[in-house]
Amino acid sequence: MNWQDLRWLVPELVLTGAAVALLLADLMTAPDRRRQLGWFAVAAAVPAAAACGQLLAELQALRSGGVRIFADTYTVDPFALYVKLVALGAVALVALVSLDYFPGRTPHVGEAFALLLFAGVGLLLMASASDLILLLLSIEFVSLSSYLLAGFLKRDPKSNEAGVKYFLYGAATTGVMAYGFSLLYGLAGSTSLYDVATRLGRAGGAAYLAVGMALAGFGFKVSMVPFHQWTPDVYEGAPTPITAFLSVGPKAAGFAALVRTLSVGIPLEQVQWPLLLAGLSALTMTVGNLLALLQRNLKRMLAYSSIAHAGYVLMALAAWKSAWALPGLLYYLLAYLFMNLGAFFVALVASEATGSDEIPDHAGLSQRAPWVAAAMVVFMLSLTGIPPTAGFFGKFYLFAAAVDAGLLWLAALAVANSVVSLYYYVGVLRALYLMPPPERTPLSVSPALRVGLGVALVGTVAVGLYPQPVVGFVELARRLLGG
Amino acid sequence: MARLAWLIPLFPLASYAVLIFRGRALGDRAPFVAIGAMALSALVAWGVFVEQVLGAESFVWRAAWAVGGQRVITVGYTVDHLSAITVAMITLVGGLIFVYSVGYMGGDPYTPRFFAFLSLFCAGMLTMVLANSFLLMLIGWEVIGLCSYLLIGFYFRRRSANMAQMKAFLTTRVGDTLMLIGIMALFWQFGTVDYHAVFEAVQRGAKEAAAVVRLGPWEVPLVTLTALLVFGGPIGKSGQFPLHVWLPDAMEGPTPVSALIHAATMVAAGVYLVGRAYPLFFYTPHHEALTVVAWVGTVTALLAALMAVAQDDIKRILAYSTISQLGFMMAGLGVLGYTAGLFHLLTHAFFKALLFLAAGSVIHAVHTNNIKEMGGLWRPMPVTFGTFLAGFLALAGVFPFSGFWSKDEILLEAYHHEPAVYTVLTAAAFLTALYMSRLVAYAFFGPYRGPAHPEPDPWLPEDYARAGLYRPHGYHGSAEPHESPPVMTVPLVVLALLAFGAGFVAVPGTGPEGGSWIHHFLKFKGFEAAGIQAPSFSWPLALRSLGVVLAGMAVAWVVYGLEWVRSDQVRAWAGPAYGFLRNRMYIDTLYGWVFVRGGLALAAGLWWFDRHVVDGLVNLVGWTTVLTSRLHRLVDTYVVDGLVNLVGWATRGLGLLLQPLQTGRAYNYILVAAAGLAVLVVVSLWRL
Amino acid sequence: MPILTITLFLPLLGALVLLFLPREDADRIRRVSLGFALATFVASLLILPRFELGRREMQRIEQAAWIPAVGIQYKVGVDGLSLVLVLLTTLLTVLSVLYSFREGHRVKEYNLLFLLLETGMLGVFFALDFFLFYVFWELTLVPMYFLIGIWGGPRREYAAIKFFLYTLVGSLAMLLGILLLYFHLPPGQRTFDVPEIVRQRPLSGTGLLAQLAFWGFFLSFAIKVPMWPFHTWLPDAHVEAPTAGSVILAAILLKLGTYGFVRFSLPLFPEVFHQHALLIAALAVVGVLYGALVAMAQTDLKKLVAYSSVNHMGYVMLAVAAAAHAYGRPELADAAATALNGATMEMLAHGVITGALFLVVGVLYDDRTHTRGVDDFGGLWAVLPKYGAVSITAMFASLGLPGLMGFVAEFLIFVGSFSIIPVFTALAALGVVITAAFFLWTIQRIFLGPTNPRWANLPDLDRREAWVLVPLVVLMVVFGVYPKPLLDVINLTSSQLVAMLR
Amino acid sequence: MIGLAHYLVLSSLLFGLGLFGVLTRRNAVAILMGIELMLNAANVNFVAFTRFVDPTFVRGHIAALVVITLAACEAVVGLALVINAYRHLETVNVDQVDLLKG
Amino acid sequence: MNAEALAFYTLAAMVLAGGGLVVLSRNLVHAAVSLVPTLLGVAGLYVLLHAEFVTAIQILIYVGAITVLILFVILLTEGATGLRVRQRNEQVPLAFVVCGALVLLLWGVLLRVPWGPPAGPMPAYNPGAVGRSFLLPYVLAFEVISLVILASLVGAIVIARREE
Repeated sequence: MNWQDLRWLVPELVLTGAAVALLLADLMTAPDRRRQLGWFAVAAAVPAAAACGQLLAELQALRSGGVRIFADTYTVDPFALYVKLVALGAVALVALVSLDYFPGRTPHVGEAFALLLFAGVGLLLMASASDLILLLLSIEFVSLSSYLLAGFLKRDPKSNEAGVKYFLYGAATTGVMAYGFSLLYGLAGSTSLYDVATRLGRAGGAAYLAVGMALAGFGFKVSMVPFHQWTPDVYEGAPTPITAFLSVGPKAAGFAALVRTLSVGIPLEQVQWPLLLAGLSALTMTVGNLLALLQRNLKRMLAYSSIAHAGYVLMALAAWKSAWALPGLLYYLLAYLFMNLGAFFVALVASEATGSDEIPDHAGLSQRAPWVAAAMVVFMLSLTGIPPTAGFFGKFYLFAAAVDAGLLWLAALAVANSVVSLYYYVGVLRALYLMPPPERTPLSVSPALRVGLGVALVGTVAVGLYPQPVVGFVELARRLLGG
Repeated sequence: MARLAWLIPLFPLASYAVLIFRGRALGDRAPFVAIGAMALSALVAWGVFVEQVLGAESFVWRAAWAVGGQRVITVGYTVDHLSAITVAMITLVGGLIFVYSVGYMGGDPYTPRFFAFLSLFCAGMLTMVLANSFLLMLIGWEVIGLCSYLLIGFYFRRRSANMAQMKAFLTTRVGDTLMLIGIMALFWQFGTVDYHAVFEAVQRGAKEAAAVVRLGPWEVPLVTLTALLVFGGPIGKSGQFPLHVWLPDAMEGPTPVSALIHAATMVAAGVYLVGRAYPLFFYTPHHEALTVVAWVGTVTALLAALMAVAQDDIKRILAYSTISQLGFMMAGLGVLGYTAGLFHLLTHAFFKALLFLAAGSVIHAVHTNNIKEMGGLWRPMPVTFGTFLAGFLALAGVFPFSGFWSKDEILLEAYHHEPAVYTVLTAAAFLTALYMSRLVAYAFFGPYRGPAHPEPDPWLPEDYARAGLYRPHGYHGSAEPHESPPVMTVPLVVLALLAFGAGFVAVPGTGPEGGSWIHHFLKFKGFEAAGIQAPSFSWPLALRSLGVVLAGMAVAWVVYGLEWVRSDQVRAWAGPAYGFLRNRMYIDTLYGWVFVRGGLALAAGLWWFDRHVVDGLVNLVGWTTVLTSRLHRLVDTYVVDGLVNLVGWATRGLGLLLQPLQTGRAYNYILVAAAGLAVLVVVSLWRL
Repeated sequence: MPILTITLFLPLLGALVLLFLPREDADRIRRVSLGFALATFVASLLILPRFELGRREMQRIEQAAWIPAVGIQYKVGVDGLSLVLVLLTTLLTVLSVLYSFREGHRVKEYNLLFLLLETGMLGVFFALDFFLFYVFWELTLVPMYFLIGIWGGPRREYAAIKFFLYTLVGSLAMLLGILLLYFHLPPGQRTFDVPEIVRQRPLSGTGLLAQLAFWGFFLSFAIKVPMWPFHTWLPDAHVEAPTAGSVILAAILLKLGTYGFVRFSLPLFPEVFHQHALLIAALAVVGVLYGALVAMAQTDLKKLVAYSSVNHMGYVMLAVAAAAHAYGRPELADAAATALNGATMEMLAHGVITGALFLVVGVLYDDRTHTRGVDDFGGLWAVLPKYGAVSITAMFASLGLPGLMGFVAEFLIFVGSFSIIPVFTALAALGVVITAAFFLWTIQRIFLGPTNPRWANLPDLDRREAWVLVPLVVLMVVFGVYPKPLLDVINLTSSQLVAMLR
Repeated sequence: MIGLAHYLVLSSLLFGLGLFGVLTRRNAVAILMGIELMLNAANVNFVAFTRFVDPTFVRGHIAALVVITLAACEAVVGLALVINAYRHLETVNVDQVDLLKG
Repeated sequence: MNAEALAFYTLAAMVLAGGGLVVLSRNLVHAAVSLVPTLLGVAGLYVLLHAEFVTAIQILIYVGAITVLILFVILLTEGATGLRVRQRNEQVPLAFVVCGALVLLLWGVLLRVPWGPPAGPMPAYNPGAVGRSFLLPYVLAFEVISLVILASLVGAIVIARREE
């Protein structure tokens, strides 16, 4: 191996270094000043992102669709870099809003941020891993850190429960996925996706079985029906910033891994996975929406809505033969990053104010914090898919892909689901605007949180109003190596 | 002069605008604005008329009003003999009635509004007469309808008035709609609604075989159908059977209104239109459209006359007689008596207006409409009596009053072209003489049976009380009948003269080659082409009809004047027939049930349908599902009903089916996942 | 000078300005928003001198790249149809804002939403790019939701969400339709440019996909119009919405539907439309009669006016259906054009008249009687002569009295449609009687008869209300007496469409 | 002669057993044990496949080693969470911790 | 019935029996203890498959570390794991059906695959092979593993530490 390859790993290395450094710094920082460590975490994401940009530039310069390093186990291509950027965005924003969250709730602030960064590293690896072993490893890396983060508030029983459940469910699905991978390995005689693609001959039904079992793992990560049920419980129980992180980071990386595995590793003539995923997508979006409709708890509602959105994103894989599919998916990941993080941030503000996550308890927030409420309007509309927001253009993209691929029924179903979703998203706005506030004292929002909200808001609107740059990017990023 | 014809409707319109916006400021001076405007337009109108008499060419002016693709729809005005003589009549009668109204309405707080509406009416009427196309005609037509609506309900606090005005507008609207459809049909066939274009097209069309429309069993020539649809308008406006019901009730309005609108002009608009659109009717195969017109008119003439016999309200009697006379006109036009019909229109305008105004003067004096409460009025109010008498004789058609000539023309035509019509009309003429004599006998002869102290109307509004008036029966405190002020009587006299003399234009020899002037002036060009000769005046026929009239008077005189036979005996003897007539042959009652009640019922039914079926489909679905019970429990702050229930309840229901899976126990979840996986694989293998 | 873009975004700018005004300073906020509304109106008037009466196609096109990667651009323009509707929009917004000076509750948000709404509506009329169009189309929903939901009547929340859901269903269906069109353009030249798509007309013929796309559009527009039986959101929305909201809703938002039919459904799917024209005409006729009859059964003034809208929009749809039925029959071209002119005229007339009617109701309800029960009144004409005059004029205009705007529209629709689908038209014409019936009855119950002592001393129209109402009345009369100038503009588009339909 | 099939049958049985344990146990730790069995089953596959399909570069072994390590980490993390939960909830029975559901 | 077969079957029996106990035993301590034979059996199978290095790690980590850890925790959480406590949940039948189905599925599919014969005798085993491939293609994996361990340990310590 040549050390040159390491330069493709700069983002991962930066983040890892930051994490380790954080741990060390934590030891040397007085408990009351540990809040500063958060800034460190936020800061770490920036050079990492910069590095991603740099690598992208290099790829452009090389006119190459990407590079495979470490004997094809690791692939760095625009696709991966795009997802890494999204993941880093998630890490940074979440770290930002966590600044004022963890201090005061736990003494182990440093560890919290370190774990966040480790999870981030895991995400970066997932985006690039092109080898079953590495995939398993990186997914597990993310999962383990997430379990810990979900259960990080030791004194909060909900957090504990969330941690345990998340762990049990995750571990079980990991077991299934590992078994599935072993089968793939056996059928192909290799763990590298590129080899799997070429050698998955004569597999027949076994291939379906293997893919199915593997899907259990990915499905768990992106909370796809029927591997979704942990989502609401964990989202509700986990510390809100962590929930926000789980709803975008692992999801984005999970989709990246799924896309890479299927598109690179599983040739269509072996397994009709688009068909398979069309069904799953339909199921996922419907179940998610129907259950979201019943929720009164904001975090829980958002959990189900995130399931629904997983369903929309899966449309892209179902409509794989359309040129719009992958760009749509990638665009949606970014849009979802902004709008969903934003929604969770508002939830954070609201629960700080009212000490509850029940939607009716947020009545009249528009009177107490007009800007926050206004932001929530944007996020909710975006999640519903009303222009001119990022969410709308994302949906537009995905619907277009579905129509293009001739999946009118799926598109129609998605439409129906969007209408249903309007119902509960607007339900939130209804509480914020149409209902009288119990008290009129203006809310104070911590500056960090303000910045976080601001970024999410600007992102949602800007990406929605002028998608051209992003569209250009995703058009570039859809050239994923070997896909 | 004809180029100025557009001014004729404009003056009243201007006065309308002034009165509407500055009326209250003008106060008592308001009427004079209106009268002045009328005077001006009368000036122009008569100028135009005289010009036509002196043989000026007819004149048409058009301007684009609307466009559709390449087509242009125009508005404009036509000046020819017909329109000229009609506007002359309208402005004259109108002006007189305006003057009369000053006295009649004196002190009414809403006088400005009254004159405003009257002016608007005249504007509309004149527009309608001068119009060059069905479109503009329709506009004027509807405007006068509106004014009639507003003026019938002028005493807008009185429920009966409100009912009457609505009845009037809606009933006529039915006819108007038919006419509108007719106009659509015209546009469809000829791509225009301009009179001349249409008529030429019809004339041309008459030569080829007419296109036919299937209506159930019958095949109707398209042009006939169109003509009849258009005729729907006149049926409504001119109170022809079966749409005559509104006119008697319209008497709720102030008497001048009844005189101008519901006797002299508006109701005649229908007749005028038939005259104006004569080619459309004439050029139908075998003039069949005209035959229909004739019979509608005839039937109306008879029925109305019959009903008039059994009424006691002086204005109602006159109203029915108006209907009946309009029937005469229609019949006249229908039996190819183009000139006759229109001529009767003119004379009738004079004497009927006269009768109404005189009646108004009577009412003004005795504060009641009921002829049974009058009597012996010839002594206290000689002028009124004299003028009324003139009107009566004219209407009854006694030589040499104008009515005699015009009615005789009609009968003459009928006798030649449609004998059956002739017989019926003769009967109607007999009845006319009968009920008018009855009216005169009751009102002017015998002892005065009036109430000593008339009760103020229950609807009496506070501000009328403040004005110290009990309108419409202007109560001046004294119970004794007395003559009306000159401002009212002078117009009466003038009209009386007209009612007497207007007929002489029909005297043979007044026109070229032995014909009468009117025949020369108002003739339908189509007749010569079709070789139809207008029959010339014949004495035997005239005498016969005169005889009939006198007979009618005699009978009336026997019963009501000399009372050899007491009227209540007659009533007892007539029995059900009397009740039948008195109750307007129950036609109004029938309509009341079928259309009013029926319509409202239908409306209510549909409203229920809308709320419960169209909107509530979902709820129905909801109710029929077992879920509903649980749903009601779980309906949280988000639930809204209606369509949203469709989304809400149905989906919510499905959600509820799924929710139990969300137990909160990890191993349940994993089981679901495992099972799901199994199913997933099986399904996908299935597809292999 | 990009006058269209300026007109389009002035209100938005206004909204942004309001955003930074202190919410306490209500008067300032009101004045500012009125200022922007007026400015927008003026701007829209400035389009007129630049509008060439000669040209039938789109004019004053202003465009800019937006998302070239997928063939989306910012492109706006006007033709006869959109021009008049734009003017209607800007005018009515001014009046609504002016009327809303009375609104004291959360003034800032209120005016902000109104201006936002105006941009949305203008955008729909201006947009020449399907994507842009869709964006604005959806943009109109949100402010309306809040306007109804926050400032509405007792059941506002129900009405608001109902309105939102109904319309969203439709618009998403339309989105799929748009995508279908887009993907049936040849791969090289895929674009959302409306004139281009109309020119190429993918999905011509009556294939399955064409059908699907057509019905997608249809659903969206039919719900907006609203056509029977998609109308049930309308009464609720109208009744609950604040007065100005009802005005905008009735006067403009409903027109979005008919506008869509004329602008898109006709030229894009002539064959399919032709195929279903009679069905749609039938629905329209049902709407006409049904709306009128149900209106007669109403005791709530707002509901009554709302159902009269169903009735009037029925006439519009009748004309459109007629035009569609005339597809492929050149001899009917002029009739079709007449019908379309009538349809457009009716859109305007209904906008002006029904706008006025809702204002009239509001004037009575909001500040005076706080009841809308038709039977709670009586004899008001004696108490409120000016008000009575205005209301009665509006009602007569609405029942199609000649000399007022409504008649012109109905006359053209009737004569035009009758030449194409006589039976339906004749049936629809009967609606005129019913309309007359319920309006007269209403007039009688409110203004005539004995004065109800409760209202013995209500104040007559004040200056502001007069300023709001008089312009509308003037319009009714002016264009009722001499519609030609308006029709000359409208006729451009109609002739253009008809030419396409040959 | 023992072939690949034998190993596959065995591993699948082991997998099934493990899953059964996961599904039927109340106790979190017991569930964890089930998971360990599943992972072992996977490992058996990996190693067996190495022997029969991919003897030269022994990727399967690497995989097995990775899985074993991950198993260890899972055990550590999981048990930590369980212990902590036990401290605050006085139970490790999954069906007794259900604040979060619905 | 050669030695290999004999060894295989015994080991298989051991594995399955142990596994059965792990899953079914009412007493968690027993269950945990019976992990040992299972894991050892698996280790034995590795031997049969010429994966000595894996065997070593298996014994070290699994038998050595994990099992002990599990036992330790079981004892710690005595209160919940005592014999008096019901250990089996209510979904046994369903679980049985599902697991059975999956196993049958696995058989039905896997046994249909035409697996080739064993690719010749395994080359003389040298731990170097593993080491090399760990260094060459899987160096990244190797590094990541260490990170994973680090993260889990740190987190686990934080979580498991008793707060005072």
